[in-house]
Amino acid sequence: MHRLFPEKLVTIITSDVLEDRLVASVRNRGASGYTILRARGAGSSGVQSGMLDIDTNIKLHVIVPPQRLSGLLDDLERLMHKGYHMTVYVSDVSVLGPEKYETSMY
Amino acid sequence: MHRLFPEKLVTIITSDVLEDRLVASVRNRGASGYTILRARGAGSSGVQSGMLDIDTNIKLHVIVPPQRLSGLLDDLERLMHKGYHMTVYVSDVSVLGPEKYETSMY
Amino acid sequence: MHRLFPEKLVTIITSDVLEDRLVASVRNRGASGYTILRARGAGSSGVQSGMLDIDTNIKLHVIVPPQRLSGLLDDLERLMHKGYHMTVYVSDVSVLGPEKYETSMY
Amino acid sequence: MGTLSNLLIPAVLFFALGFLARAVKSDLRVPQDLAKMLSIYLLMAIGLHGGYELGKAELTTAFNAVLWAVVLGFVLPMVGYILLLITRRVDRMNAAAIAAHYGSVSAGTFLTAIAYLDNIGIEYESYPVIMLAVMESPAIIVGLLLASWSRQRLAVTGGGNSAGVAVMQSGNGNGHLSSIVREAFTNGSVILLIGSMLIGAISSPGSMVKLFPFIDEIFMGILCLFLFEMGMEAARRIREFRKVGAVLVAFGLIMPLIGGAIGIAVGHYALGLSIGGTTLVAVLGASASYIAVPPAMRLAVPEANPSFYLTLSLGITFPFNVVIGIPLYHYFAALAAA
Amino acid sequence: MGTLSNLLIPAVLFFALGFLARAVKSDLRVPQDLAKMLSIYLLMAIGLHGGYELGKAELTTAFNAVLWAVVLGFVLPMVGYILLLITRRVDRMNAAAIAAHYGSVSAGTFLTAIAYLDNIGIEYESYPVIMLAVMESPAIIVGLLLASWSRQRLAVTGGGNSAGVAVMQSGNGNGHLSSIVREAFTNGSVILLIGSMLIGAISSPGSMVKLFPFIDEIFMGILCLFLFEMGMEAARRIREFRKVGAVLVAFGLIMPLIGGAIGIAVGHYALGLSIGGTTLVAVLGASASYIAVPPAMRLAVPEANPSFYLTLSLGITFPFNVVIGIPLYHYFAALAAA
Amino acid sequence: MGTLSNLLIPAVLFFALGFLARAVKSDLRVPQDLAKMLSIYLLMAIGLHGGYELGKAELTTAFNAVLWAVVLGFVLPMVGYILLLITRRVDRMNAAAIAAHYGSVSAGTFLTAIAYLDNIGIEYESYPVIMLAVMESPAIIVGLLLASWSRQRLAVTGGGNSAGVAVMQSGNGNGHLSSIVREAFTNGSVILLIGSMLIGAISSPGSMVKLFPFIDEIFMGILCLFLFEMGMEAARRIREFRKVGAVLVAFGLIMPLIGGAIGIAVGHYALGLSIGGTTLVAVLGASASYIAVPPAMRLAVPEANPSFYLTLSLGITFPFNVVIGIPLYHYFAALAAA
Ligand SMILES: Nc1ncnc2c1ncn2[C@@H]1O[C@H](COP(=O)(O)O)[C@@H](O)[C@H]1O
Ligand SMILES: Nc1ncnc2c1ncn2[C@@H]1O[C@H](COP(=O)(O)O)[C@@H](O)[C@H]1O
Ligand SMILES: Nc1ncnc2c1ncn2[C@@H]1O[C@H](COP(=O)(O)O)[C@@H](O)[C@H]1O
Ligand code: NA
Ligand code: NA
Ligand code: NA
Repeated sequence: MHRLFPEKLVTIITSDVLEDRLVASVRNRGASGYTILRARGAGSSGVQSGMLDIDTNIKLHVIVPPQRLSGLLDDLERLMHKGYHMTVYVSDVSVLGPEKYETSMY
Repeated sequence: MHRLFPEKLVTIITSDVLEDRLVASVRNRGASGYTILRARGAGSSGVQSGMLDIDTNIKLHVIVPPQRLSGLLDDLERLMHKGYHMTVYVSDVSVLGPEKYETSMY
Repeated sequence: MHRLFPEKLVTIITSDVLEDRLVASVRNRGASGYTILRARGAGSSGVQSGMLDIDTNIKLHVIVPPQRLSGLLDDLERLMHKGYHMTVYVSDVSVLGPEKYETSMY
Repeated sequence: MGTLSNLLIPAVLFFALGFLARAVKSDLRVPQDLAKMLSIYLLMAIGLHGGYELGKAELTTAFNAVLWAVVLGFVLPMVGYILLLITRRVDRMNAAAIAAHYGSVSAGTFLTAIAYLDNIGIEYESYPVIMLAVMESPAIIVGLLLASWSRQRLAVTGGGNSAGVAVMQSGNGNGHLSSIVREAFTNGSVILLIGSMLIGAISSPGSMVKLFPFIDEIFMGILCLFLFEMGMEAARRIREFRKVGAVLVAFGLIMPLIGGAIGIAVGHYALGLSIGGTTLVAVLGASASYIAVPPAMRLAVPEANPSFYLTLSLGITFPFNVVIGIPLYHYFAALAAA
Repeated sequence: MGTLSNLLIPAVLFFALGFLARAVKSDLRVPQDLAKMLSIYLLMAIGLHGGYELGKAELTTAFNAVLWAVVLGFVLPMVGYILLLITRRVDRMNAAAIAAHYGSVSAGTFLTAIAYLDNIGIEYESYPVIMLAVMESPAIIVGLLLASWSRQRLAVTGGGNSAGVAVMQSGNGNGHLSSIVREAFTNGSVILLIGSMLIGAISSPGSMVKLFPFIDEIFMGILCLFLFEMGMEAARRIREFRKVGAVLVAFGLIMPLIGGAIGIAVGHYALGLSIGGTTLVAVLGASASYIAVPPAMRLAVPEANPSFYLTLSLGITFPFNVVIGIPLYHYFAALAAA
Repeated sequence: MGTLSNLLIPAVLFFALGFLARAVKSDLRVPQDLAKMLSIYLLMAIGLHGGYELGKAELTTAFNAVLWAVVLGFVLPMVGYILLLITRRVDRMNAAAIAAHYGSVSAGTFLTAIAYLDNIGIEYESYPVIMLAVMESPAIIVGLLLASWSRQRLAVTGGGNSAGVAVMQSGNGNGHLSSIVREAFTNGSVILLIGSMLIGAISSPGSMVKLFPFIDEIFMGILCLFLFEMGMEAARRIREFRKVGAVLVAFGLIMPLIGGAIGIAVGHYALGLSIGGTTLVAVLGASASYIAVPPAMRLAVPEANPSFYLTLSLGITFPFNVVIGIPLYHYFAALAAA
């Protein structure tokens, strides 16, 4: 379909204490926006029931043009190396209105 | 895997004031259902903290058979042209039980 | 990108009364973790407004290595045959740190 | 008949307001968890209060009340099941799931009845509160038994598409019945209600007094807020009545009348309660669950369509009881006493 | 001028605490739905209380108050719209959307004013509560009319990029105005507030008494919690003032002064209220909506940038009114009365 | 020893009920944000109340209390750290993170102790409330310092896989310590608690009186609800004790006894408090944080496993204190006074 354009969707699942850092990184890497959902779950760092401030996860989505993907992944890898537990994956999506994702957040 | 069948997954992220319109459009376009998650985020229309009624986002998912995709995208494009701020993307998914997505909501 | 590795992302949308069963199945099938979001929506079993305990959905995500996908899908198919209403789809994602998804939850 | 005075209780008026708000398609957005939180509060408050009162109650009558609650919880779903099969509008699985709701009770309706009695200054005993707590479980059990039995019948006659699979599932584990019973008694609202009653009964009176501002004084306000939201939910559900069909809607209006009549008999003749107490037992008989039973049915009777039982209990029977049923049962309770 | 005593009311102090918490980038995580729930409570409580008082009020004055509320709701947005166009910092669509907020009211500011008056022992009439309920809708309607008219002008002059499309849309349905009016009156907070007022007015006094612990006694505590959160939100918004620009910030400070002055005139001269009542009408004039109007504008005026109206009403005007405005309006109301 | 009477306080009984509900795998679904909201309420209420009382308190004793709170906050984590290293069951990073929790306090445990004392009619001073507010921050700081120091040691000895990276990070910014201190003092619950205390202290008594129904009268009911949920969370966590291992579980039982003993010494000998006050200081020493410290550790000590510190503080120490610890500390406080 001519009106759909390929972009990269980065998804990060981690504890909500990391939110400010992740948002800062997303801003710095020139993303045009981001979306956050509240989540719970389980993994190597145990159960995150989401009932208390101390065990709530977030799921963060960022759509970035392919050429900006690498910088963002660098930041995320650095956090993971420091010991933060995160689930990070990239998927291919086709967006309506690709120009939206070119301008970074003011 | 023989039991997985390709469908299109449309995702829309926008302010929750648009919910009723989007749901109406999804129904009219013959989708078999939809799923809504509450979200927050930031983008060209500023920060949506999700704390107040006035700045809460939703994330709407609709699985549609490929042939019904186009009509739904038409509606979404029309809304965007009117000035509504929306993030819209399409991804490829493989569903279990594809017949489910053929029958539209009653 | 050399650091991204392909995995399968299974997404399940259904009533939250099934949560315990789904989590048990995900654990048994050797997944390394799972993520749950709260959702609402509509489909063949009517509107799930999410306002009451009785009509709230969940959206469950599990990343599994491709070789473990099949067993999980078997479980899900079995539940669907019993009559449970579920939306299940699989997508391709590329993860950072693939070793994380090899070790099952303890 | 006091219908008018019933309609001028804030609790009922807020129910109507919520209903209206949704009916005019207002954009009122209520936080998703508000109703859930309010209902936890209501169960806790009603339990504590009931338990505290029961500490002072007669043991024989209390025991009798429990007994009759169990009887009601077992008998009403069977009546409902048979009635539903007679209508021939739903299959056996749906009939079982719907019927279970009518053997259980709606705390919201019960509390509205209390507000109604309080408003017109009519006394009532505390035994119906125990009955409220007790009635959830038997109805769930009967519902699951009816479903299980229907599943077997369908498997034999070959009706129902997914039934064959289902019966195999339920047949090959002899822990099945025990797990049904277990589920019925570990049901969240049952635990919270019965637990709060116990706490109310065994806590020192001095420590209970400290709880009264929370469980007593702000109670009516919170009930109003809860009924406001339930009004919205009822309006959302009533829209689906067309899917349900006129015959089922009629069932949703007749079944509470039957349950109410049986309740009056039990309250007045079997338990010898006052007019107020009898009215409350009638409400227990008449009301249909929308908190404890639906999740149990969804889990254990996946073949049934949730739209049916939710529309009936929440969209038809609940508003009927709140607006018309309560004053009606009161009227007949007074008649029985006279 | 009482500013100091204003700052020592817990409600205002909690607003400041919330503001500070965000300003020092505290990691305080407040549940997303808390403010929404508290604001439902506040609207319900203020409505019930106001309705109860109004049951005893004079009909002529009540009617006059409604009339003047409508006038304020129509006039203030027009004043705001013209002022904004004069600044030349926003286009017509944004001007319309922003202006609508200033014709409506902020319940949080109104309640802080009540806490302020209560604290210094000043009496006030109950009429301003009806005005609060009435003022939401006209402002929304004027806002939408201004936007619609601006859209047509932009289409004619060819200004605005998406305007051409928009006007086609709004032009080709003559049910347009009626749908605007409908939306304004089925607005969630309007329904809840007016509905609660009606319930407060028609409920039997005996049943209302049972609600007082909920709507009266715990009210101030809940207001504190609400203002705490709104302080956090204001601090979040004020950070964006640079995007908004100095001229718009100035508008956000001057417009409440204009609205306050008009409010004093209406309260004192037109309605003949006491100092307390006049202060409250001034606050109605001065405050800008951040509950009912923003969603209406977002839906009906998508061309306007929400950052603008939210930053102005929530980040600039709201804190200004709470901290400086209220004692100021009170001072001038006293002056007018002297 | 009053254990029995302790167990008959509704607050403790609700904790037990929550624990039981989860233990029998009840399907009770509690809204995700309920505990968070209740804990905001509790911090606000306890702060306002404490601040109001402190307005009347002696300055010297208050100052002493603050001083000793800081001492406790610094000393207890070090004791814990050394103990944990002796067990050889966790590495230094985990030891630092766990230890920090025991230098801080649990408001839930503190409030249960107050309910306990109230119930048996024992008076207590208001100083422990300031200590509660003060103790959060030092423990966080010590925890981060211990972690930082351990990280350096690990880097030198080459132990720990990710430690090398971590130390580079923390080494190359000399604003590091200041940012640790900043984080400790802008911690959300610290700000809310200390802010509410200040507001309680400086607000006019007249305006505070209006808050009492909210912060005082409904307090016990809300505490019950909160402990009900915390009982569920404790039960969820205690299941993971096997992962934690018997030695760590023993630490989770012994460390509160040590902290309680030190607390009794401080309360009785250093501050000269009454039996009630001493009991409360003992509870401060004995309890482990599960609100303020875990997020701080998760952020600043990512190498530590959250399962360890959450299971210990929430699953082991918290229930121990609520059920056994409080009457025990009271018993020894009485002994010390005799
Ligand atoms: N295999 C998985 N599939 C989906 N989500 C996961 C998976 N593993 C971990 N997560 C999510 O990522 C969070 C952090 O995981 P972990 O770092 O393994 O503790 C968990 O709480 C889950 O929400
Ligand atoms: N690049 C992006 N990635 C993910 N979500 C986005 C992105 N841009 C915008 N959004 C989401 O879409 C909403 C509307 O975006 P906007 O129209 O740019 O204001 C935002 O509030 C975000 O939740
Ligand atoms: N076509 C669809 N697209 C997205 N979500 C769906 C779709 N159909 C169903 N769902 C979701 O799956 C849930 C169960 O669907 P159903 O089994 O059709 O009742 C619904 O409540 C929706 O949340
Ligand atoms: Na019944
Ligand atoms: Na105004
Ligand atoms: Na401690």
